[in-house]
Amino acid sequence: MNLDLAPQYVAFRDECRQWLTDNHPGRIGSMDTAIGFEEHRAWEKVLFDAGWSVPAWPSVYGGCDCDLIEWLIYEEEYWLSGVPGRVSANGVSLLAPTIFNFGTQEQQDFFLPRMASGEHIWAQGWSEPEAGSDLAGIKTKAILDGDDFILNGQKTWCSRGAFADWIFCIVRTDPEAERHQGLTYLLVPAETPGMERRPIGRLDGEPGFAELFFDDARVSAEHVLGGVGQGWAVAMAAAGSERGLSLRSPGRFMAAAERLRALAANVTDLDPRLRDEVVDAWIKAQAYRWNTYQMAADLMEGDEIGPEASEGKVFWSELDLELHATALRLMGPMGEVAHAGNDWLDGYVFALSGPIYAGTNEIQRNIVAERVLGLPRR
Amino acid sequence: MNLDLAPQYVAFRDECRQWLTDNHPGRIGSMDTAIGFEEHRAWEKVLFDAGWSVPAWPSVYGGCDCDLIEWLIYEEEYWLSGVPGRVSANGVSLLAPTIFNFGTQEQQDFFLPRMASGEHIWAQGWSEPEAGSDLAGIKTKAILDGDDFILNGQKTWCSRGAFADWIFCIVRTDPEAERHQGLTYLLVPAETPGMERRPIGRLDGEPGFAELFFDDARVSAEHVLGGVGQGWAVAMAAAGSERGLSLRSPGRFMAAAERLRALAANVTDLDPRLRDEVVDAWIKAQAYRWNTYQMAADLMEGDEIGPEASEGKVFWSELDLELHATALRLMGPMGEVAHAGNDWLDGYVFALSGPIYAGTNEIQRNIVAERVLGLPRR
Amino acid sequence: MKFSFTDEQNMFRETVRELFADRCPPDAVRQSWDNDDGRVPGLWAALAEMGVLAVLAPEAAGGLGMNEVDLVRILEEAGYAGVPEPLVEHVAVAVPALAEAGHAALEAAIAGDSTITLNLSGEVIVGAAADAVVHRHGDTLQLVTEWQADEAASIDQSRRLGVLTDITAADPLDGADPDLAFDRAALGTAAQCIGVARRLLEATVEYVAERHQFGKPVGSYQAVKHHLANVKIALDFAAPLVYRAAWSVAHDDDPAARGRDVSMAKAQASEAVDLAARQALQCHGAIGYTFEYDLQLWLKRAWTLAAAHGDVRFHRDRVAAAIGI
Amino acid sequence: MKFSFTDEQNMFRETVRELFADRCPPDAVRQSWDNDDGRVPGLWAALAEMGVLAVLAPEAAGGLGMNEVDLVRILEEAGYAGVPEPLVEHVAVAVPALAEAGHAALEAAIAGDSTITLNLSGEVIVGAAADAVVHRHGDTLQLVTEWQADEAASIDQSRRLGVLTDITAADPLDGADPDLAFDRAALGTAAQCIGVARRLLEATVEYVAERHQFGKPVGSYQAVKHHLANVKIALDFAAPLVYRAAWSVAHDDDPAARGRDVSMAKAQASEAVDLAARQALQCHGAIGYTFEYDLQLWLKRAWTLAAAHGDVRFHRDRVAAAIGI
Repeated sequence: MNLDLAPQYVAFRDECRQWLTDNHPGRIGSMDTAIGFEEHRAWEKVLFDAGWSVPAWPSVYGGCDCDLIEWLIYEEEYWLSGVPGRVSANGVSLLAPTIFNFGTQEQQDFFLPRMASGEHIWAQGWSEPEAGSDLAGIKTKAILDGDDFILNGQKTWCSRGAFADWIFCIVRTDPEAERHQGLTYLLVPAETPGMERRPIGRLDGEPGFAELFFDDARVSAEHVLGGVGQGWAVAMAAAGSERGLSLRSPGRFMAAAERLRALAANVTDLDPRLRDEVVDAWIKAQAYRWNTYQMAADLMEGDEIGPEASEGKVFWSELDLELHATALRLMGPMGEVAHAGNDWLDGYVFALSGPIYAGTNEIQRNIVAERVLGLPRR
Repeated sequence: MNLDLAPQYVAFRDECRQWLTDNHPGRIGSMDTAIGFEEHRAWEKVLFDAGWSVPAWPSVYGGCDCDLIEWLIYEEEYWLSGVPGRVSANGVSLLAPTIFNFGTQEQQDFFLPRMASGEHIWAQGWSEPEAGSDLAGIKTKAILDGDDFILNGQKTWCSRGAFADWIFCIVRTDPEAERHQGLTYLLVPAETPGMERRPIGRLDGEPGFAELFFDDARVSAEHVLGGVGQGWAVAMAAAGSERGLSLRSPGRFMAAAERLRALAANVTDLDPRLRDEVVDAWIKAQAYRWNTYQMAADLMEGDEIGPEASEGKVFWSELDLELHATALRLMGPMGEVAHAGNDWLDGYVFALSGPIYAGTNEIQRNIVAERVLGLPRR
Repeated sequence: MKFSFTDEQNMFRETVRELFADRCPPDAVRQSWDNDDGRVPGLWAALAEMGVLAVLAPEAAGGLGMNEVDLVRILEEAGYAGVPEPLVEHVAVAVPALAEAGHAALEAAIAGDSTITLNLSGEVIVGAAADAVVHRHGDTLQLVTEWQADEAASIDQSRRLGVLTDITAADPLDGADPDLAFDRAALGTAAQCIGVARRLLEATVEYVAERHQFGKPVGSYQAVKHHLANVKIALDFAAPLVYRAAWSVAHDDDPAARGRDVSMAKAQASEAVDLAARQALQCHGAIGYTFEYDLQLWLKRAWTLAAAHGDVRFHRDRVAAAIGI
Repeated sequence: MKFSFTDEQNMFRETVRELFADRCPPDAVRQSWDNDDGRVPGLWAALAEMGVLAVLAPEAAGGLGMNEVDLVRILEEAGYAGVPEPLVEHVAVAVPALAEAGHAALEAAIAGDSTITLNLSGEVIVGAAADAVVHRHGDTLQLVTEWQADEAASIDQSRRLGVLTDITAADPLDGADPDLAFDRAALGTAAQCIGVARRLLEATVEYVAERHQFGKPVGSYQAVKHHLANVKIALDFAAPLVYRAAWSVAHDDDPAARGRDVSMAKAQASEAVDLAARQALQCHGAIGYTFEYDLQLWLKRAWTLAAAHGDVRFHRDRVAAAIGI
């Protein structure tokens, strides 16, 4: 065990921090509005041009070959600096690991640099009205016709779906097959004729998602990722990423905990019960951090992330809710008021989705019980 | 709605309070020791002789025909006065309603007065090593032989079982029948030849339970309650009582909440978080009280207690734990120390069993979900 | 000692429930958000017609001469229906305060010709488009008739908020007790919380019985069952405290006992509605998280009402003081 | 930056684990309760033999010259095994304090010829049959060699308690830092809590996989699964804070940072072990509630250690002060 930062990590951290300070774009619009989306895309390009978009990727695709520790440091600095969030997150965190694992050389060369630069912003098209946490219930059909698949069906809860350039979907290419069989992972251009998208407002009315309707939409079979009929296995690998390290790095929660701490420090006559809640959330952000550094050490030794990723999903999603709910309580009667200084309210609404998406926390707890602890399935 | 106490209730309350003050026996031994058990039996007799043993029963059996409101008042006064607990509770609360419902005239005449006076102290013999919350798993066999049943098998977790005079059991009279069929409710004298009892220590070592071993033990068929093969239906009626009004009246928790309040009031520099916990528990005791008065009003209109009794079981058992855990926290490092002034530690150990016995709280929540809310069983 | 509502009280409640179901369905609530005044057209007049606005006004002044026990389940129904009007403020607090002060504004208030809201603890007023504000000024109440306020957008579109910046005309309300007014506001809000929680629970039970995942109804999973059982238990042990507090406000002359009972009610009702909202959203999953689906109406009401007129901590502190710790 | 234990550390831990499994099984713990001194015969000597008592003593003084990072998982194993000895007190606190003060009692302490316990925050000492007590006296530490104490019976039979009533002979321990001693005690207790929680979880997972009710394993019910998943999650997010705190105690020269890290560790370890005990008992049902069944050994350790050397509230307050709120 050595928790001192080696000099090259210190240098990396300082460089990262300095760059973020120097290039902070200030407050930009919400990525769930048309204008804000393009502002966020422009920010992605700024990051990319400076090499800070995808630091953990190989340099050939726009990264700088960071190791895991550097990536964790980068994430800590990124979120602490208060620069805008990443409109590219679906692509970079969820799709990219799958492309690295399963993509052809052509797919990697085409998609990865464009994803890194913000030219392609990706949305996820997995859920359907009847298939939420249970992906095996997917019904959207994709039937091969020459070199193309013809898609019919409906997707929903596509985050970033209203403005994204591409959507990574799971579709049913073998309508005879049941449950997990006959699914295929397919990359779909947003401008595909026959595909319509309709924004869905989240709780506060902002269009955080979209529904997609496929009516004989034609998508080239070149855009299959990982082989026809392999969709389940390919998707599960990405689900590991979604729940694991890459989607919710500790930096995000440490930054939120620090903002919460600062909020509390400015309250006069702070209620000792609220102080206690703030401290609890602050400690948990640290716990998430050190749990992650422990996992990073294992990964750097060659281990893989297994079902214990589900523990992290439960932990960060409930921590995120706790952080934001505590902040609103600290604000008292003004907590419910939406105004420019109250990012906590927006963050609270976002945090509420955490225990639901990427597999509900109920399902994650089942996974922890059955696959980590080994309890009998039935 | 009228929450004023009518003059006759005020008079009843005052009379009850005065009698308890005048006849308080002081501190007596634990009912889980041989000496303490007999001291408690003597206290039952004192209560009985004054008409305060079973006030809600008909006077012919030693009661004073109290209505439900009077009984609730009596319970509040009883527990608040700090007199000893009731060693007769298993009989009076769990068995007696069943005898009133299902007993023959002879059984009522024989058992009820002796239960009321403390001559018969009852233990419950339902659980078996393989049948805890799942009573359908009962295996103890009772085979008719002339006018007697011959019992073989084992019972466990019989509270008061070490010293009781009688045990009310559920046994399997039809070994061919499965699950809930073929069970019979049988009243067993403790001195039955062929029955052995072995005390089981609870967490703190006190013999709170007993195991019973039946080896060709012979019990008169006269002691069947409610008909051979009817045991399940008869027991379920009593399970309603156990979870419902009669076992855990609000008075018990109101008295504990009041003691907790007094404990907290004497702490200098009371931690505001602990104050908050005390208040929360105190409010919940009041909530339990008013929920009960609401139920009493319904019962007095002729309604019956249905599956919503399970809500009460969850509520009081978790409240009891909260009351005692909070008290121990208030005591700081001395909380773990067993001494004469620390009834809270003993009470905590007892409270820990609350969410387990009489059907675990997990099962109670299933009942609330399925039978109160109407959620699908599977 | 009889802890139950009379047939008349139950019937009144049923009538109001039907009125809300008819005149204030979710679509009407949504439409109110786009109205200038944030109101449901015709609803206020219908409530006046039915006597709801006059429950706490004495018969001599043209009211029903009833008390908080009669009112409490009506306000519960307002929560259940998600009524986007300052009903608690007007009916439970302003009307009796005007009556106690003998103020002439009472007549219009019970006739439904005016809407009066509150500013008892500062900062934010609800129903910013109201005609007057019952305002706490030191140890007295005033009826503010002219004022300036900055608009403030609540997460709950049904709450038109304003932050009071200036008062330019006000009448004293001598004879009206500000502490009683606060207790009435907290009691009424607690009742609304119970109604909101009931609606959230009902909607969720219905949804999880229908929605299937992994080949069976979501509601057949034990985790979901226990989430909702917990909500039911919280509700059933909070509601009696609210009814008991209504009795205290109506009949207990001791302000300390009244305040203690109201605070017990609001603390538990806030907790219950908070839990109900949390589990309703979790058990619905993504659909419950959308603007289009009606669950959001009650989710937002839950978040805001749990904190309005004193949150759990505030009311626990009042109980602590009342019981001497 | 590498947050993992070395192969040597893991091997040391494994060896100690085997020693405890061999020499301190549940039966030995139970027997210790009936001994005059409350000890497991031969265990202390075996620990000395293996060098466990000397981990924090410098090599120059005949110790292993290791640090808290080396020690932390050893103490976790002591919790896992339910060792009924004042091991944390002696190994994690007294030994380094004696070493720092250059006190002659060190030799016997690491040789296993003596047992030393603590009285850092007053009221209750653990291991009342010990030979000496490291005692906080204002801003200094003393080694108390003669004292009077009233015996006190803990709910946990493995904790021989005493309430100190008089000190009749004591040596100053100049050079030993009482704040550091407290942090070591809290860290060691946190490590024990982690071990106790692991044992409770393992025992419960094993039991619920075997025990059947209503025709299937208890562990197949979703409610039970979620109870135990919650314990696992609490554990896996508490343990890293304990290891991180061990590093801080060993390497961080800033007492404020050290105290903050230790307090984060103890707060979370206390919560984790508390939850583990609660769910272990609930998932076991009645059998877990008996004196005969071994679960009670760890249940009681959980209750007492969660509060020992600062409970959750105490440590959260320390973190609050350290982070400026």
